[in-house]
Amino acid sequence: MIRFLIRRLFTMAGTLVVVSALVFAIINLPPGDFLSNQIAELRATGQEASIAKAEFLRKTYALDKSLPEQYLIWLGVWPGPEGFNGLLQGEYGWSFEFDRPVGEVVGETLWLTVVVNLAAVLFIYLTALPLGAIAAVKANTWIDYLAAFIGYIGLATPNFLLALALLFYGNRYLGLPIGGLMDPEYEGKAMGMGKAWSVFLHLIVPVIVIGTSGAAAMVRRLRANLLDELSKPYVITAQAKGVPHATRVIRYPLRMALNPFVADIGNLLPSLVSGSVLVSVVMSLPTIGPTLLGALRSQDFYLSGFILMFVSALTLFGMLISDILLALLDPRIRFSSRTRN
Amino acid sequence: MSAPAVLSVKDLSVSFGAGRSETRVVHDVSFTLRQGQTLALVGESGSGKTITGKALLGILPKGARVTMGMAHLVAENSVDVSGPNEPGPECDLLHMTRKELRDVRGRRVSMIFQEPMSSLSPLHTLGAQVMEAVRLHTTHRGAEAQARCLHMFEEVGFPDPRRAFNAYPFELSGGLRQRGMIAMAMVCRPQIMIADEPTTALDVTTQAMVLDLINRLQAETGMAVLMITHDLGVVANMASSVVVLRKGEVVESGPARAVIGEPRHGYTKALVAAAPIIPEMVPVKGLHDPEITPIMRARNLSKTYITRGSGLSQKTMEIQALSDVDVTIARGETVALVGESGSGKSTVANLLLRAERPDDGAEIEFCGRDGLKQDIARLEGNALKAFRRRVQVVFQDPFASLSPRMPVQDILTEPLRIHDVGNAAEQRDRAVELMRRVGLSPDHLRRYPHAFSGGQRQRICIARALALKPELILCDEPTSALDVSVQAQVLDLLREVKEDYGLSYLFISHDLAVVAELSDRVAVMRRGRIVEEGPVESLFSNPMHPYTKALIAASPEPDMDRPLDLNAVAQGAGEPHTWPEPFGYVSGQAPGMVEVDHRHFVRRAA
Amino acid sequence: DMVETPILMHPVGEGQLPAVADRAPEEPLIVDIEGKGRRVGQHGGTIRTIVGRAKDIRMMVVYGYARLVGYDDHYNLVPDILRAVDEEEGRVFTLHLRKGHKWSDGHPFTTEDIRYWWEDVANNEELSPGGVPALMLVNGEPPNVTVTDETTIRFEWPAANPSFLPALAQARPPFIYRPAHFMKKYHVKYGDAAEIAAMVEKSKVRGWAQLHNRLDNMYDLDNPDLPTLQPWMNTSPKGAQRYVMRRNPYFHRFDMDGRQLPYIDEVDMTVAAGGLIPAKVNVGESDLQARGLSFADAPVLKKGEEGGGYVTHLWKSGVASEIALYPNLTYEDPAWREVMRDVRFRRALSLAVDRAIINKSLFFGLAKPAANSALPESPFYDEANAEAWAQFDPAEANRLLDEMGLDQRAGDGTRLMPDGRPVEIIVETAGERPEEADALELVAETWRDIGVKLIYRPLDRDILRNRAYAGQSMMPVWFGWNNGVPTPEAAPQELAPVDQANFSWPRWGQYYQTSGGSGEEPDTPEGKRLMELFDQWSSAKTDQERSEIWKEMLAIHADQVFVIGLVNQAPQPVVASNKLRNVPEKGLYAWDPGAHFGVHRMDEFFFVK
Amino acid sequence: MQDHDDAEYHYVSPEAYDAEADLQSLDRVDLDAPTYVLIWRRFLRHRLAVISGVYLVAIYLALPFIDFIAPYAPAQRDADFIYAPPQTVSFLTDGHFAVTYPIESTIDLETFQAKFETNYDKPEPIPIFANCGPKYYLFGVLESNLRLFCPPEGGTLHLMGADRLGRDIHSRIMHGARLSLTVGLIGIAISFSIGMVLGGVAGYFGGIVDWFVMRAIEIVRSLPELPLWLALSAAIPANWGPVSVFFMISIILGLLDWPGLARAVRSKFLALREEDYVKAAELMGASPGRIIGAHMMPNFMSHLVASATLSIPGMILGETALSFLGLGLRPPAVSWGLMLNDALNLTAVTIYPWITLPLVPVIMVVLAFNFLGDGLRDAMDPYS
Ligand SMILES: Nc1ncnc2c1ncn2[C@@H]1O[C@H](COP(=O)(O)OP(=O)(O)OP(=O)(O)O)[C@@H](O)[C@H]1O
Ligand SMILES: Nc1ncnc2c1ncn2[C@@H]1O[C@H](COP(=O)(O)OP(=O)(O)OP(=O)(O)O)[C@@H](O)[C@H]1O
Ligand SMILES: [Mg+2]
Ligand SMILES: [Mg+2]
Repeated sequence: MIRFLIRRLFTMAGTLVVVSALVFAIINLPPGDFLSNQIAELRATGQEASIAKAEFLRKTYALDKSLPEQYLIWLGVWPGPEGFNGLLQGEYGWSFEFDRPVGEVVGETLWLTVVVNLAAVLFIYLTALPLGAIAAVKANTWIDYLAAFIGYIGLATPNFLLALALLFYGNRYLGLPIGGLMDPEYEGKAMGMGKAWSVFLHLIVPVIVIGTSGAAAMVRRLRANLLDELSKPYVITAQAKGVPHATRVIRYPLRMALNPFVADIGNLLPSLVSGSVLVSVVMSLPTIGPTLLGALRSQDFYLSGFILMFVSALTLFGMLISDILLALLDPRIRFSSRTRN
Repeated sequence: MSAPAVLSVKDLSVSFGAGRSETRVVHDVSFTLRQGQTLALVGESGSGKTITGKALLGILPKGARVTMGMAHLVAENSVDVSGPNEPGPECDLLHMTRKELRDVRGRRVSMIFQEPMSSLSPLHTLGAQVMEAVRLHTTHRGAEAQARCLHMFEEVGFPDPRRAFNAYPFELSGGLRQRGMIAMAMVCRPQIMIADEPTTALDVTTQAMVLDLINRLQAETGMAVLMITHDLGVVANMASSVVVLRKGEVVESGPARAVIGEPRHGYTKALVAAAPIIPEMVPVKGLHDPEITPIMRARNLSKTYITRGSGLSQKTMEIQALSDVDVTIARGETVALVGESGSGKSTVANLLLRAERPDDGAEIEFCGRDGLKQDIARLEGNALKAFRRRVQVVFQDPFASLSPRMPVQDILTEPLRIHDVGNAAEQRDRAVELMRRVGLSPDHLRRYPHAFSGGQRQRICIARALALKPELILCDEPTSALDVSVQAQVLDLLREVKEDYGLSYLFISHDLAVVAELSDRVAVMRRGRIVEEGPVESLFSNPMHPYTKALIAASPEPDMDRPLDLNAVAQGAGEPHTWPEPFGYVSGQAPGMVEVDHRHFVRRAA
Repeated sequence: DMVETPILMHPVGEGQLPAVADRAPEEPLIVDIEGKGRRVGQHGGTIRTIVGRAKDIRMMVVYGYARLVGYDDHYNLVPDILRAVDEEEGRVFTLHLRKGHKWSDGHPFTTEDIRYWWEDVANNEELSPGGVPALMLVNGEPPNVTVTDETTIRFEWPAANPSFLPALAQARPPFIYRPAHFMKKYHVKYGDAAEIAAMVEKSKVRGWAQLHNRLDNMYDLDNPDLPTLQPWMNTSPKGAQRYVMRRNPYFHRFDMDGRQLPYIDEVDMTVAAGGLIPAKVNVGESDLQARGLSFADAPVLKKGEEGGGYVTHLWKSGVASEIALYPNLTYEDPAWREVMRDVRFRRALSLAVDRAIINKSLFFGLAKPAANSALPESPFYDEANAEAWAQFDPAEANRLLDEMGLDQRAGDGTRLMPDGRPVEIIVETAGERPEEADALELVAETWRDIGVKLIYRPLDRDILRNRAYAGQSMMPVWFGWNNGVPTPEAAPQELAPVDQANFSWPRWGQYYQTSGGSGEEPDTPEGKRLMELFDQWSSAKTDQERSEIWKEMLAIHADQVFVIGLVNQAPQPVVASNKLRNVPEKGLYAWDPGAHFGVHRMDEFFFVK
Repeated sequence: MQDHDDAEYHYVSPEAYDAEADLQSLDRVDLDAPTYVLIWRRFLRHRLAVISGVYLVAIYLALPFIDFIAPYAPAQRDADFIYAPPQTVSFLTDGHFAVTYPIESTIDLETFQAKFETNYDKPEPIPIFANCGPKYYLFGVLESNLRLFCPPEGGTLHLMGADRLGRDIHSRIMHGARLSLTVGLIGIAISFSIGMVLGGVAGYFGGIVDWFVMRAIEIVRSLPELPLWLALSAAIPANWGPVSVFFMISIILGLLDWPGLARAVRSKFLALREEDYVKAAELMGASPGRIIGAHMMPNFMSHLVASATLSIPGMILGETALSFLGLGLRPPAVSWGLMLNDALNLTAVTIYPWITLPLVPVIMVVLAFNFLGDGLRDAMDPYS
């Protein structure tokens, strides 16, 4: 177990290094950088007075160095103008756009991101499980087709259009709030009933929007997996034992068919984080998504770099977690040893 | 003499589909199950045995339905203290509501299946699965229920019931799993148990023990057993009456002694005739010394597999699949390797085929018709290809060995194309010839493997192996997936083509009876070692090693007068260190091979 | 006799705040509200408004529009924070502060605050590594700054600096004053070294200069502790979704009844995605909104009026052209540059635009089809300029192009350049406005008929700009001149090749901005003439002279079609709560001059009960 | 009849048994046909899949003739009919096959909405097989302006209304199908090629190759796509036409989409490798190429086909998300994603809901591909 973890962590670290280089390369692909752009913008709008500040930051953050040098400084394996202070030293850098340390900018959005995505995961599981099970048990009946139809409407409607329509009509007919994650007056307040309720109301539409496509896909996969499982001999054994129909489906094959999803939890989270960027932007959710898009657009290099590295690490970590989870949940994997040449 | 009837089935018919596409798979089947007795349902694969059993429990697969008949189950005469207040009433199994059926299933009629691995849920412990039956049908809960399970486990012969209770199915060997299934079926003391080929997937030795267990339990509880099987040997050992099915219809039925002893219908006769038996006296075949004209000679074959656990247990483990095995096959000879599952038979074949590499120190020499000796470990490129042409293989499972997307013609010409033999027309002619040779109509060349029955497919596999006119064919359990009747035909075929083509065989099997018919020499394997080896006559007339004896004793024979000798089985089938002197392995060290008769070797202390 | 603001009565009573008379400057700015045709209002209330990103809370500084000098509603420059300005020969400026004027924290606002900025910020190499702002330099020379007393300071340049006062009145002004008493704590020259070091450590910045720079963003309004002179001050820390702007109790404007402005106690700025703003406005979540709304939203806004409790006004956009194409005279490809510089080409392109259809399709005919030119509100408005080369006349366009020598055509009817390449124009856009794409689609259609192919390409704003600076942009599309209502004292920098951000001639502008360091010198007669005129304007002494210069420049532009404007005076929806008063029904929605709501004096808006 | 109540009764069926005939008879004669026939038969059983298949085939066959089928050209617009609502059509009225009723447009400056009045008193016959509208080139050569049906003389025929520039939505949906239904396939082709090759190699050879492929998969999967898109928008040369840009984007979409498939192929190959028939081929001396191509791939087809059909919706919709980032198609090209992007404002959603009509074909096609995929998978599975 320990050895397995250590080995996996080592490969993960290696992968992360490669990813970091790629991330750095990609965010530096578009010409220019935040500060030169800002200087240009200031110049364009005749704001000479503020240019001085930008010039100042450029030097401080080594943006005048060559790209490879910047990369190494960012990683923290090369001394910058102020010595070694990169990711490895726990220095996430400075967000020029927000004029605050990256850690501070991201910190607030992180937990909200987690809340939104956990809620979406919950939604996906809560809707996909019964729907998928019904679709499989009633395979190729109108119920199955109806489930497919509803799911595919969710899948085939662009998220942001769905978001806009749901927000507007949700507000008009159900009084749901538009945008944001809580009523403004709760901001910065401690969590209480009122705030929790407000957050809940605000979450409804985003979660549906982010979740539908995931849920639809999961319904299809669950259905397929379950169909496979339903014809397995052990289900017939249970039947021969006199186990009632519903129990039979739920206790045995459903649990089996669930394995892939359990394995997916780790994968789902990061993919939701990156997949929900556009939705978050459209719906004005204070999550990491809009911050990332904004940072990429304005080439706020430290900020986007950190978020991207974070998401990548999350994905890799998710894969690790899903391996472990799967092993914990499936006794066959937990105890058996597979043979390899 | 005749015990009271428990279940009488009358004119049971089952169909798949409806309307124009309706196919009847069970046709007017009638039989009576009697208390404390076993009725055997025999017949080749696909004859409708399983469907009949499932129909009785109302667990037919999708699309199947009972079109006619009744199954009259008599009322229970006593009731379990923990069960429902009233004994189950008299009823017709084929005409019940779902709810009533659920009450019957598992409590009054239970069923066990052929595949113990896949018939148990892999995610639940054995205990949980058995407990479920207890909870469903009795008032026992908690500790009480558990005690009942543990008691059952003990009864079915788990050495450590508590461990079994907490074990997951994959942690148990096949025999233990099947015991678990039996425990599950028996835990509610049913009136009837339907056993659908309960031992087909098991080793002969394990099979013997499981059959014995069923017999014992039946004697204790007086329950009636419907035993579904295609093995007349099993029938002879278990059943008091027999129903022979063919294509869904009863061709012969009656008391076991009558049906098996003096079969009257052509099909039953063929079945009985086909059942392999270990001959009392094997006729002496010409004795040759394999060392003079060997075609394949292997020395010191060892194979260690390094396994790495997946998931969390990343411990590496070494599995010694083979240790110091010597095999020599003479030209024109059939050498048989016997032994239970996992004893290393396939590994030997893989090494000889160079599908895998042996551990260092092994030598494998191939000596072809051209007289050239080749170290097969060194073969590369064209030489290797030439070697592949001369040595062919036939696998156990005829369904898995043929690519489902290739018509038979392509399958048969594929080796020719690989080796660039002849032009397209010649290849087609060769395919026609091969089809004829294995007894199939060349008209079927355009067909796909699905269309063929198991026996026919195995013939195609043999034809494919013959396509390149090889010198040596390795047959890895070529008949163990087939019905007995078909098995006999395939064995005949193998014998014939051997003569025609001057072949040599390495024949792998776990069934001594099969081996006895075909081979010249036999090597018995156990735990990666050959424990006894010798000419077939000598070995069968005078088996020395306890393990060999166990194998012979465990082979059920279609003869009502030769019941299984369970003592011999128990003695030989245990771990090597439990073998009596001088055969036992002392502190893991195996004794050497000793020649006890002419070319008859036994592993024992000198 | 001043009236105490109700909301402040409590703190005043408690002694936390001086009474209104003590808070006001000795000579407050008294506004004749009724004289402007408005109603005198009452105190109280919160205006809710929505911004697209947290950064946009700076709009409060724009809307508040308290400047040293600012434009009034007729676009005249008048003193505002300053009591008066004396200007001599256009080069000596004496600024007179209001005696007793205080920062929002109650500390006096004096000439020390201006001096601190000039000597310790602008001239501090660490805080301003790029040197003093260009605005403060005339021919490279900084001014001579003399502090006479607490309320008088003099800037004296060797030559005229006509941009100085207009710059101070901009929507985004160059704050030439800083709250010295507050900032000195963070300045090495004044502050305690150990304390500064501790603060640097705490806020994770890299040195005192960065800390100082971070804290004194007068424009960004992101530091709630930083004292301000604006009508409302930010009270929320960075990173929130809602920002509460509270009234500045020391604000210097009063109505004639002695009520301190602003009437409105609080402005609530909520951050929401741009796409949601119409929806939120529609359900009544905003009391005053123009930002984030476009004409395409007008029907929805109208429809929601009743439920949302607001009215929708349509103002006019104050830019010289709502959508304008900029043929790049300094494009990197020499052959193309030749073509672009040919006035016949630009005229032909302009003639081949069907402005009426564009107006009808995009703005329901509510805008004006016109060239890029001064709006009727400007003293320089000239109908001839607005209509120059702005009729739809494909025949004439074809004739001009043929005459130019672009008379060869490819198989699909596209004209060919002399070197055989097709006349294919790549129009780059920041892609931030859907109308742009629609308009270009319509333009592409009519251009195709004269054999010119238009390819439309959205880019990120920054990338577009970088490409333009490098001479790689062929014909970007943007707004017309920002300043659609030029006045004599406004600098005509958008009309002359002095700025690389002007897509007509980025490389000429670069040349000017880098004093010849990079870019190219203007080498067409018109370019040179515009340059000359700009220089003349810079040294002009009277408005008369400046007006003449402006007129000539505008005429040159109209004739030369440097910028192909499509329509102007586009309708801009402005939503105001039913209860909000003094919001003009018609108005110009302009950035500079105008500061959006700024010139309309948001501090005079009020709620009726 | 048998008397089974008698335990000693020995019943023998009167029917005879012939071992020779038994050997020759086929087991399941219903399966005795070439694969394609079997697949076809099984496919036909899946009713919804058949309907979907017919629908898709019809659409694809219609693509080359869109110019002929659609009553308007995609860019054809009429400023008088901005935001015109869907028009009414009646059939077999007044002696004509189909008539429509003219609409009058006014602009309401109170509400800023376009207002339309339908004049039901003046039915206008819809010309069938008539010449109208701009000329088009059928197959790029045949110049024509013959159309299946046309707007009435001097009138309009907006079956699904008109958009904000007065273009016919119905015709644009039809023209949009051309790009939406074709270019995305490039991406699928690419992702499939890469996925199959890499997954196949990893699965077949295992070991170090497998290790590297798995790491590559991990890296690609953990690399967020967003920055890549933004970088690309800057990197694609400016003078590329919209279709080439879209083409490029599809390629990149494909370049990023392969890991899922590669993993599937790999695991499937790991399993297939152990199949006896593969082992048999190996022991016959077949080369790896032959084994993969002739023995493994055919048995993997059902999975491939199913995944392919399932990725199509993603490709159609992927473009929409990219358009949102300013990266997708742009005018004058027409695609469903582009049209949906136009619908992304409150005005469209609440006041002119017909702007969102392009959703309908997207959903239909996605559903059709899904059902087709289901049907194909079932049909191609040899064991079903
Ligand atoms: N799910 C099914 N769908 C269609 N046909 C089926 C199905 N299950 C069984 N059959 C058919 O019903 C017939 C009887 O099958 P059954 O399983 O009872 O045979 P069996 O005698 O048990 O054979 P085996 O010895 O192979 O288990 C066979 O012809 C088989 O093809
Ligand atoms: N690839 C492998 N990796 C690890 N262990 C293996 C491998 N192949 C076989 N073994 C182990 O080697 C031993 C011998 O296996 P082998 O397949 O030769 O047995 P067998 O006698 O052919 O059994 P069966 O009758 O079940 O086919 C078994 O314990 C098996 O688990
Ligand atoms: Mg069976
Ligand atoms: Mg084996």
